Amino acid sequence: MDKTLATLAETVADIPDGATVMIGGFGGSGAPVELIHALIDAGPKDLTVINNNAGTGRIGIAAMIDAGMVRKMICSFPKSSDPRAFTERYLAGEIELELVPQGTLAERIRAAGAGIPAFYTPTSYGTELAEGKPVHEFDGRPYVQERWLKADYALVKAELGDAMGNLTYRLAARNFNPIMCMAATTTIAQVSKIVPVGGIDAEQVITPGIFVNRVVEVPNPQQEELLIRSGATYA
Amino acid sequence: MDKTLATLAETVADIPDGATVMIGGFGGSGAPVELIHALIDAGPKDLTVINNNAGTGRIGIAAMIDAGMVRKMICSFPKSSDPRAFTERYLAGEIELELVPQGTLAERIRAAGAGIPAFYTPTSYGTELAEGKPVHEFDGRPYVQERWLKADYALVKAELGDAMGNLTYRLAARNFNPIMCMAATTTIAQVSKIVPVGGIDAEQVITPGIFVNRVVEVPNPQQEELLIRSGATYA
Amino acid sequence: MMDDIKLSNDQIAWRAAQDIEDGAYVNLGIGFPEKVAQFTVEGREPVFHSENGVLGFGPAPKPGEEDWDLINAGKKAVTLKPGAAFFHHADSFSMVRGGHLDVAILGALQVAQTGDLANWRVGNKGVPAVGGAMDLVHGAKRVAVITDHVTKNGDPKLVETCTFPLTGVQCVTRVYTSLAVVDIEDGHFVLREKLPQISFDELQAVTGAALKTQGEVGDLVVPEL
Amino acid sequence: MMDDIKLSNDQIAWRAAQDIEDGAYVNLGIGFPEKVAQFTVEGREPVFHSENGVLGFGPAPKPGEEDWDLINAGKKAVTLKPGAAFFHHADSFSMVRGGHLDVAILGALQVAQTGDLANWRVGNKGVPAVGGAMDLVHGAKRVAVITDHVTKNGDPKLVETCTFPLTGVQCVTRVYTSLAVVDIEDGHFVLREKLPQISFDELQAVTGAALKTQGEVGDLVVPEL
Repeated sequence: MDKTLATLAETVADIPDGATVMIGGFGGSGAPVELIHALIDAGPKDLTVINNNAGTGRIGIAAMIDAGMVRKMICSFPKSSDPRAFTERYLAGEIELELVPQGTLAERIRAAGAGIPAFYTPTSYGTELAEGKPVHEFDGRPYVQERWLKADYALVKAELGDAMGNLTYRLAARNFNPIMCMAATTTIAQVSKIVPVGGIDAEQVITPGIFVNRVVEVPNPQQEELLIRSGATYA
Repeated sequence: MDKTLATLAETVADIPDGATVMIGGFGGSGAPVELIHALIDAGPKDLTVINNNAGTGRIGIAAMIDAGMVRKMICSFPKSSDPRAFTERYLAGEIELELVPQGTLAERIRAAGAGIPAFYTPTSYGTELAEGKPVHEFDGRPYVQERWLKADYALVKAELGDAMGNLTYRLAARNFNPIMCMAATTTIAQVSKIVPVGGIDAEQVITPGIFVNRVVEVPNPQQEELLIRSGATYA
Repeated sequence: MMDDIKLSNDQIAWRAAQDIEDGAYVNLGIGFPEKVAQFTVEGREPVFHSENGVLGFGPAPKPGEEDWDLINAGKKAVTLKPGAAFFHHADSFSMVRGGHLDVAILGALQVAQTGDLANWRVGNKGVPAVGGAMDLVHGAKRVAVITDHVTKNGDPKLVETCTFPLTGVQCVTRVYTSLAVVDIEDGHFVLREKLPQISFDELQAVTGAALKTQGEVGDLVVPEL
Repeated sequence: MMDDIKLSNDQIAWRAAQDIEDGAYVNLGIGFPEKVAQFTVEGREPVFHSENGVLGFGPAPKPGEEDWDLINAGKKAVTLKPGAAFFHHADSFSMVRGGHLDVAILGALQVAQTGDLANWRVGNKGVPAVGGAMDLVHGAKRVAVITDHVTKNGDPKLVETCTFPLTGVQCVTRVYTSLAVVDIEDGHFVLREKLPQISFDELQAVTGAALKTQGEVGDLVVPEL
């Protein structure tokens, strides 16, 4: 079994127009910048993108939006230090937004990976984000029914990876990455280093390879936060 | 913060009659034998015990049943190489059984820890174990609604622990232990070794201390499987 | 006559193993299905999943070298292959229920032409025990059954409707029996292979529901084992 | 007059910090609530949780020493304390939603006497963004708010019914304002402490719902900061 691919370009080449794409990371932590930029090069249109945020500056997801690739964002917090890309298109009615509370977003993604089509949560009960959703009372307390959230592809960033797709993450760069690996039909991981199979202790694997389809090595990956602070642009 | 206690006896001393107690482990792997035996010494009655199995031989959970402490078992597989303790009482109508499919048991426990009061699963749909449970169709497929499963106490076995309650597990001894830590009001962990706070790398913590209330060191813990094979009895 | 020609359990397991692709993620039920691992096709490396939180386990260790913290769902000691991973029970059944497994192979008391499976309980007596069976039947892209074609009494195990308590509804996609390989499609048994020594009619006679065919029926040819 | 005597944000944060027990698991909302960490009481060691999967983070690193893989929910660089742990987002919100946090401290646009909180959106214009606010309000054993007692225009922020879009219903248990400490019990504001310089009537006049009392009202005494 060898899930490694040699180039970023070939890992994303088959992502079609109209695909739903989960992108890991929280701010710059764990954001797969190189995979995103490879996807911009590939250029599919009409994408639905799932991420906690909606891009910052002129790189990463913001650059996807600038490139006109994104039809809809599903996220919890489409604001940032420089949210121009999303804000301008949103206010112009050119991009759709599904706003989801952060914990509900995480749980919907996890539910998709776990084969749970729906669950109940106290989150958002009584708010406008619960409008139209079924409500049910358990033990005298009202809860909102939420559905799983699946994707065609997930782009994630990890630290170590092996040919079987086992992954570890660096520090808080874990965030949405492990659950997105579970929730997509095809999961593509950029890793800082590919190690031989067996090079990650079985007790220390965070994402077991069963959740990962493609692995590409990106040594010394760029840190999105630093790119943004340097005013970098990807176009 | 120091969650460590010096003796097994004091970790379980407050478990009252009628308590619901989750006990980690799958077969002998990860079974907290010393904690169970300390609980037998403490002697609360009328307990509801949650475990994948229902005890084997004359030690551990089987010894709890022999001691007449268990009113009800919630488990997926109350059979084993030597299930006498449970079988005899069950057939005599002296112990109640709630039989739960293994994956549903795990997900109900996880849901309790995650604040999800109910969820839908394909598991058990159309079977006698789904009788009386709400059924709902999502995307054209029927699912069974299951409720969270909480406990007053969880007894778990871990490998390393620190004073903040952070835990790691040995090999497949992880099984139900991490999710039971999340689902109980009070979680008690026996660990093979207490390490200084910071002695477990933050990336390698499996159960964060927030889910653990008490830690007791049991160096060279007994392996339940070997006890059973030796014909040991705890009474 | 059929008792003389029918496949042994090893041979049924061998046949099932031929359909497991290289790199497939596979869960084998406790007991008879565990045999399938022994017949992994040369050059293929399936990855075996165990409900208790192990992916990538290998064969049993030598006697005396068991580590009882490293067991499979049948509570037998196993070894690890390179690239293995441990995880907790909720994550383990996420793999199952979430459809991440390629193949699950289970035993059966009865399989219905609808794909319904009964394999956990014979009646209402004794202590019921279900384990992970009800999860596994919904857990894999392919849910296959290996079984004798008939019971010890000669009653069909492939039936129109299960009479034993169900494990799952419309879940089985293929059945490997001691006489045949049968797919379940659109509520029907479709015969794919049969032992060359028996006729279609003979097979139909020991099958509790209609066997359909689509194109040619292959010969079920299995080595001596 | 109230503008002269009211507590500064630092002082409100200081007061809130006094109620955080040693060893408490605490989530501080982004922005103003983050200040509470600066006033941790000597000898107490709360453990700070961040939505993005960190338990046990410490103060910001020195400028130039930031590691941007190690940030908090506000996307600010942080450091780790001994005993910290990382986990993914679903586990992180299991801690929140599952009631494992002892205290969550949030900002507010309005708090109603019912415990309803509005803190995520002023109206229907612009880009809405909710983050983890709707999860946190259901996540902790104590959900506290820190806020100015009134808006910049002098309008009450403690009200009978929120007019801004709600973040959560019946979730807030205590409010630390620039003038008072108020508990929410059984659908009422219960005044616990007020600045000694203002009278009950003066405080009631700038509060949008009835202030009840139970026994003595304490003096809200806070150091110069």
